[in-house]
Amino acid sequence: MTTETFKLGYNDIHDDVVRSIVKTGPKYYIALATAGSITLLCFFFPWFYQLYYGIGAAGMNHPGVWGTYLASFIFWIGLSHSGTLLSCVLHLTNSSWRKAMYRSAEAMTLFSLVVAATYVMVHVGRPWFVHWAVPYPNQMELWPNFRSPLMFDVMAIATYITGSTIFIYMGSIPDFAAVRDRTSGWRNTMYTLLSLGWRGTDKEWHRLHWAYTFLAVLIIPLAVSVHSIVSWDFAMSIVPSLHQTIFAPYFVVGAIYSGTAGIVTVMFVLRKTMGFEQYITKVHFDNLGKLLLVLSLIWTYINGVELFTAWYSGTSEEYEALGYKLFGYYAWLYWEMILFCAVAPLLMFSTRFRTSFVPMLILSIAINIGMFTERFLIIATSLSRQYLPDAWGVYVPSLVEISIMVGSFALFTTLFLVFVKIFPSVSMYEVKETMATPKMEPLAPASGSPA
Amino acid sequence: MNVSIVPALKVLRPAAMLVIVILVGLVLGYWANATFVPGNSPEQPIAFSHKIHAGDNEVPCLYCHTQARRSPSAGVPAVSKCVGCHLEVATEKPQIRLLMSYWENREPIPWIKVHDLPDFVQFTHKRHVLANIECQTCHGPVETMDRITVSSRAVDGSAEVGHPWKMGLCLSCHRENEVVNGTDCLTCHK
Amino acid sequence: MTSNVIGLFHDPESALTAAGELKGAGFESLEIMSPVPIHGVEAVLGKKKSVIKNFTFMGALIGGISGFALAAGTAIAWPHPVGGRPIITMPPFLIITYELTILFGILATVLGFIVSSRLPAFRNRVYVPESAVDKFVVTAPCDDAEHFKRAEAILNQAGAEQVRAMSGEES
Amino acid sequence: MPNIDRREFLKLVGAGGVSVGGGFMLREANKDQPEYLIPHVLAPEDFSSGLDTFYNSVCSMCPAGCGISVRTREGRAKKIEGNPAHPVSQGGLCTLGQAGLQALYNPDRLTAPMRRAGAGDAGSFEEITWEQGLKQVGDRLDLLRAARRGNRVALLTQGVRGHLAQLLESFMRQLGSSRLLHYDFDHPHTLYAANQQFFGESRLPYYDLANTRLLLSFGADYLNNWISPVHHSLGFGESRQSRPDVRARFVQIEPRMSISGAAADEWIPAKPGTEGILALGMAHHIVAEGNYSGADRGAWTTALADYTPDAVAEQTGVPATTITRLADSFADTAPSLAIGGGAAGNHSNGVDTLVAVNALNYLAANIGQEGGLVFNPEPAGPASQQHQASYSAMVELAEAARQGEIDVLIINGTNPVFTLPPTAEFAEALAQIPLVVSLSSFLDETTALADVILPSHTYLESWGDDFPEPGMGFSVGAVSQPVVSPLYNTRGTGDIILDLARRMGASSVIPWQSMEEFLKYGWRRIYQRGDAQTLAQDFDAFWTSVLKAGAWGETTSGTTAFSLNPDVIASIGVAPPEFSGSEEDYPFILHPYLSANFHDGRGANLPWMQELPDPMTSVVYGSWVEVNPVTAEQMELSEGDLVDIQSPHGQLRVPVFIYPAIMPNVIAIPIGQGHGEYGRYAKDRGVNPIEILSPQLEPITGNLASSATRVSLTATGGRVKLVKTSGVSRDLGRDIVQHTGAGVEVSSAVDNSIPITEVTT
Amino acid sequence: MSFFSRFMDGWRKYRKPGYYEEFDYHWTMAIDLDKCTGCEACMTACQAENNIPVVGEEEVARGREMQWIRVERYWEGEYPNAKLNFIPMMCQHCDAAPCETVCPVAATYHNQDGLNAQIYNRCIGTRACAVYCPYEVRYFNYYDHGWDSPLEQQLNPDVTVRGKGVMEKCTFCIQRIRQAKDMAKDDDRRRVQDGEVQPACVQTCPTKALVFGNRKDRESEVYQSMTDPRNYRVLDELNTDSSVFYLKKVDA
Repeated sequence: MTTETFKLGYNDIHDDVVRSIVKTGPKYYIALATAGSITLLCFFFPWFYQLYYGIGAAGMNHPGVWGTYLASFIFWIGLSHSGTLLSCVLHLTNSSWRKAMYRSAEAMTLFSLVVAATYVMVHVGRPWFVHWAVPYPNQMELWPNFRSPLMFDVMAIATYITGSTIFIYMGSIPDFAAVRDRTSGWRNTMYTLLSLGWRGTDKEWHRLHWAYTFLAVLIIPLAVSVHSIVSWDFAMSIVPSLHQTIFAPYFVVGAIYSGTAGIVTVMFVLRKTMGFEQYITKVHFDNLGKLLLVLSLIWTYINGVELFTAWYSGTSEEYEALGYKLFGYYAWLYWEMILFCAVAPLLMFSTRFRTSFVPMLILSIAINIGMFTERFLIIATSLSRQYLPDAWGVYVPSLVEISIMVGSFALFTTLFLVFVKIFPSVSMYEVKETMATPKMEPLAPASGSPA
Repeated sequence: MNVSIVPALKVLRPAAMLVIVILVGLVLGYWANATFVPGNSPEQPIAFSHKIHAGDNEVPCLYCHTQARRSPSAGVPAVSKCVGCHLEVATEKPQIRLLMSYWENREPIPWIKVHDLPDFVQFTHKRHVLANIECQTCHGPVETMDRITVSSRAVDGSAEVGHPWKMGLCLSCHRENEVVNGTDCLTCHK
Repeated sequence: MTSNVIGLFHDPESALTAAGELKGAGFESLEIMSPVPIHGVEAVLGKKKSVIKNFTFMGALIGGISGFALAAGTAIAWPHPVGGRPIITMPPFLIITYELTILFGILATVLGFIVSSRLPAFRNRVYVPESAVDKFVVTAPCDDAEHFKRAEAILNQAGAEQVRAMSGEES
Repeated sequence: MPNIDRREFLKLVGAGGVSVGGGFMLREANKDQPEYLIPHVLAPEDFSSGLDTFYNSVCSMCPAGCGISVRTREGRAKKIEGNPAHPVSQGGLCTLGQAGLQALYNPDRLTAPMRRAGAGDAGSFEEITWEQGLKQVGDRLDLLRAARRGNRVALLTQGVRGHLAQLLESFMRQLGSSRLLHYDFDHPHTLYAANQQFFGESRLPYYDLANTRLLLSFGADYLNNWISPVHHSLGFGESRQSRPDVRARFVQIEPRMSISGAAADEWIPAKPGTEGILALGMAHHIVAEGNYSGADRGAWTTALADYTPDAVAEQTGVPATTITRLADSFADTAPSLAIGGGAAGNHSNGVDTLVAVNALNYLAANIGQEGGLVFNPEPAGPASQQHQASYSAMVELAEAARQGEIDVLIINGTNPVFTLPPTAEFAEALAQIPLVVSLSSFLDETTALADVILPSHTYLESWGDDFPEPGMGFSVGAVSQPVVSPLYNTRGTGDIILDLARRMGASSVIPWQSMEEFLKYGWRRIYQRGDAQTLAQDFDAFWTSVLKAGAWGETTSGTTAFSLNPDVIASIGVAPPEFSGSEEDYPFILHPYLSANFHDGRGANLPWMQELPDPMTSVVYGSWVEVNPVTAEQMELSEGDLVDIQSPHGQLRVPVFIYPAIMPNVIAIPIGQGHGEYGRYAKDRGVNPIEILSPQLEPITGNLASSATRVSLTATGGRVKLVKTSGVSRDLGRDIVQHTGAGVEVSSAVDNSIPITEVTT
Repeated sequence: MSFFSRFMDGWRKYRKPGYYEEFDYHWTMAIDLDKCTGCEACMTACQAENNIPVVGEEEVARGREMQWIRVERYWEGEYPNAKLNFIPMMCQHCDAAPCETVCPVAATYHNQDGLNAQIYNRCIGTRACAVYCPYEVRYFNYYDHGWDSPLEQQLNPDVTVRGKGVMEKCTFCIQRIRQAKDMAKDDDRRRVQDGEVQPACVQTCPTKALVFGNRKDRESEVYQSMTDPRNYRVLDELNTDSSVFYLKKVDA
């Protein structure tokens, strides 16, 4: 299904997309205001409170020194893992069904990365010194410790943010140009600059194509490395049930899994709110559904492996950790995760399910809830059952933490809402590519354009 | 119709220039303060002049700051120490009168601390004095100061004003002289 | 300022044929502006070589070297023994190397794109807004009226919907 | 250069200027506020800023009398350590002793003399000057003394020794009052009585743990708070591992495992109060087996006839085989040592029990032996035992007060309102006394009921001395000197007493101006009994040397040969313990024990002690009741369940702690918490088991049989989170605390090859 | 000497595992579990010496107690044969410390004397070291803990008072070690003698169960203890190569 015939011509796309940017209804403003204020109240306010009183505002304690902050960090990194990565893969395999949706997918990547980076600041005890983790010459003649997995994170995520920003921008240059021609005033100025004076000459297309391809080639291994590294934050410790070789693939798969689910959610929302029914269709949901199904199966398998290795090790530590995971204090969360991420997705074996929108939406949300739980459990269960039973304890998130968790979603939404008003959230020229190119019979004069 | 980004740039220029000017200004101001304003140099309760004592009359530092050679802290001389000399010396000067009034009321003189290290730095005068490091290396040309201001002599000998007591200063010196465990963090931070 | 002839076409094929004929007629430095990349442009206007890959490669190479240099150099600058490992610890440093390789590769690619596509445009280049929507535009610089006539003829005959003259600066 | 019009330009210039100023101010704001350097006016000679000064002194946190050495810097006490030169502590020190700093710097200290405000509801006081306070008390004393009615004055103090004790004594003598009482909740009256009875010694012997090879401890928690825990710990360590190829064996016999029980090699639960019977059972076996071959063997045989192992096993619940085994090894190992005390002594048969324990030592010929028990010479300084008040003595005092026979009560340090059961009605008695004077440093329960508070120094601010009881087999003494200048407007107990003595016109007999002076006077006599080379130096040299060393000792020549008074043998026998309350209504026996952190409650106002996990349970900041797992299962109790503990004389509500090593029919509650006053850290925390103790007495000493109360346990359904620091106290086969057989040479150093790098010199 | 050979020398030096140079000290502690009675005197000593804050009941209830050295308790068997074993647990100063590798800012590292250093003012509070430490002896300052006046007068001036957001742990009383070295320097001794420096816990232990000293000094008491047949190291199977040796409890 390389080309998909739309019932409309090139300029209809223009009208739709440009409308989605220029024409702004009250609904949008209400949404933006709500998201923004929730971000302020639930994210920034508690965070400042915590900055003032110390991390103690959160629920971490002696064995459980890591908590939901880090879990959220992984979650958001994970969420970022399908946008750019996916569209790179699909670009190289040049499968065209992605083209309508990949821009917003990449935006999702970008913003979840931003949120994740913010979470680093929320997590550490002294954020005002966090710049020490960045290698820069200073009078103390001190440098970061590059042997630390956390430093890998710093480097990897910095690279990843740069990469995906550039990638999404490169991809949108032609569309900026297109929008530029239809707008005036400050928007025109902005788009003129953003589009760098793009004209769409054969040469420019050619260069863009190659640059884009190389970026894709570079970003795929990057994305894979990023989440492997995040997993090593845990796997390189010697905490029972964290110290496992399976962790890197486990995290990567989990990441793509939750990311893809995230895309489904975003697709649905865009489709409904921006009126992109023609561009985001059953086909996309169907394909995403298949992808999700495969991922969920792999994910389930790896989970099995994890449990098996724990059991097979035969050490008291691993047994305890295993038993605690399955039947301990957090057991209900574990089974909730299994239900949402391993059982529910099996529904997608049926095409009817995959191609119906609302069920897919619900499932995708369920999956991401499950995946968040997974990240939380990885930290909570293993930290509370380590080598010395006398030091065992239980960690329970505090109100501040929960509020910040909620707030981070609002933050993400806010950023996304801003995005859809600046970026053409559907890539026009690539959708055009998927359409039948005009044939050689003379037509009525082209629809006028206010140039 | 033609396309170019230049007009857009023209539109943005005033705003851009404003931003640039402001940023440059902030940096400039901060830098100026750091460079030209000598480090904190408060008005002391008694206008004690190190220039007269250490400079003109060449009183050795350790004569008053006796602690320095056997204790981490150099210590400030007890009032009795000052009085010891000033019962004879320059008794009628107003500042000495002031000193005497403190002495007669048996009140300590509330000197204001000028040279101050962060609490997480454990510096010991003893070792440095015993290693024959000149006081001036860190305290600057005290013998020339009427009122003490924070300053120090950099490794190259040039005097630095402002607040030079940064980790780099200690470190470079420790490196130069190849102090044993000199670059071990625990040497100063405990 | 040079003046150009501009032909708007409804479809890529005719635009390409027009371009081909113009080229045959001795017109230099033709450009085809299109809303989507056209397949087979090379056949008409000749193969283009992209220097971008060289940029990418060099960038990656430099990145790799500087990555390891950063890790190892800073470790030696003030050796802190850590976890009983050597000061220059291979596996972790290679990861740093890997990340910086990619980072520099990406940046270099962008640089390559900027350089080779000669964007951003600081000159007033010839442009037809329709080309961003649904028209395929062929432009060719032509200085005098006589040239223009010939070009116009060729374009119209190739089925141009519209032919105009337009002046723009060299891109 | 792009052309800029004038307004544009001015705007830019303005913005630039403002931001430069902003930057400048930004750094200005970053500069830190100046601190002050306050010099001395006159430099003291023993002071140098930035350098430590150590002062040796004596710990007064418990009656053990350890020597301490206090690190001070810039005139402030920074740390208390054991004084290595002092024979009792030898460098070691317990938690409570080290927390003495927090008694000194406690935020809740009394800072000035106070007087009950107005009509006087407890607790509301107004500040007064020392002159006012001392005058009020002094005048009253003077009056009474003049009127020859000094006996209407009572002085109640914590157990003090040394010259302060002597001072108090002569002070009361001058008053003509016999009512001088030293009261400590945990004073081992029964032990003294038993030794008096068996050995005819009024002093405690020295228990030589360091050299023994087998220790039988009947209920004595010798590592925690029995007599001299730190010294016992030293001995314990010494005899455990510090001697080449000799490792002493420790056996602990008690109903609830104490710290000593945990440290012992064998812990044997015996029914509460039957420890003595058990001892006699062993004695019987020793004699019967012919392991004892003294002249008086016959007398012993007859005396112990009834205590056959089987009969004893019947009564104590300890299997006969265990009894015989212990008896044999006790007789065979030499030197061996049996000690008794703690809960075993706090029963209706306490004295007999401890006599029986002594009998064991006698039969195994441990008396006067190294590694056994060694008699102490007369202490060099005054001791306090003869004034030690038992429970009944306190009740008498209270009674006298209620009869209106007491006009003035001076209380020093001790806190009877907290450490006496309500049945003594001590608080009510205080209300009857016209003038109650407290010399305490803290507003404890008793002080809160006082009329006048003359706050005394903590021991780190005042002069004093101590002669540890028991001695170390030779006489030991130490002077306690002030290590910091007083923080507040307080005075040393001794100085207050001296002042009062002056005011009541006894200055002819008690002429000293200050405690220091009096000490020197007293120590001059000790100096004079010194040997030639001591006397070679003059007294001041001697005095300073004692202060420097922080300890003074004197080797005694020859041990007193011991011969047993025959009719003691005949009188030997331990009656079964009596408990108040019927077994039907009150199925459990309450076992209150001195908490490791708070001793008898005096440590409860120290934040460190509050946050220090209890050694056995790791519970902090509160009380709990220890219940046997099986019992808990039967009653469906789990950790944190609130239960009501009902005794014939009161009720407590306290959370449950499942305690693996306590007898099923015994429940234990630590003493120390449950203060109603005593500062922010102690107030309203936990419960005080003393409140529900029955006034069961040990007839001979009149000592409170504090372990002889029966209680009932009823679940309330309530539940609290027991705050403790331990997670799970079982190592799940993880081999964290590794063991090895008695034959030590099982593992070898080669097994776990230790990386050792030889230093390159 | 050519650049290449110099480079190679440097390379070999910095590729050498563990220390990159040899030093005089390797501070080590030995704990005789057969002597330990669990009296917790060491805990108070540490608290007094190292300005460890009292966090209060609520914080302890939330599992945020601060004890650089803690006494762990492990029950064994059931009544009437129940036994309770104590084991003091503090930073083991592992030579192959997991906590050190993970700190992104090198706030914790291994110093030349075999100490696992924790530099408070460099710490940014990622708390990763606490996760990586299998002994769980690293404690985090969740708040700025205060001292009710005048309790702050007891604070040890030689030890930094840690602020919020900073990790802290046992230092083997580095301030005392420094002091001993200082004294040794005063009378021109190359090395601190055995027994000259004792951490607070060792100094106060009533049963003398704790021994501290320089492992590289063959005569030292600690060397004798650590080569005792009973010696073992907790969680040795993790190859943390810790510097705290325990002597097995003897069953008799």
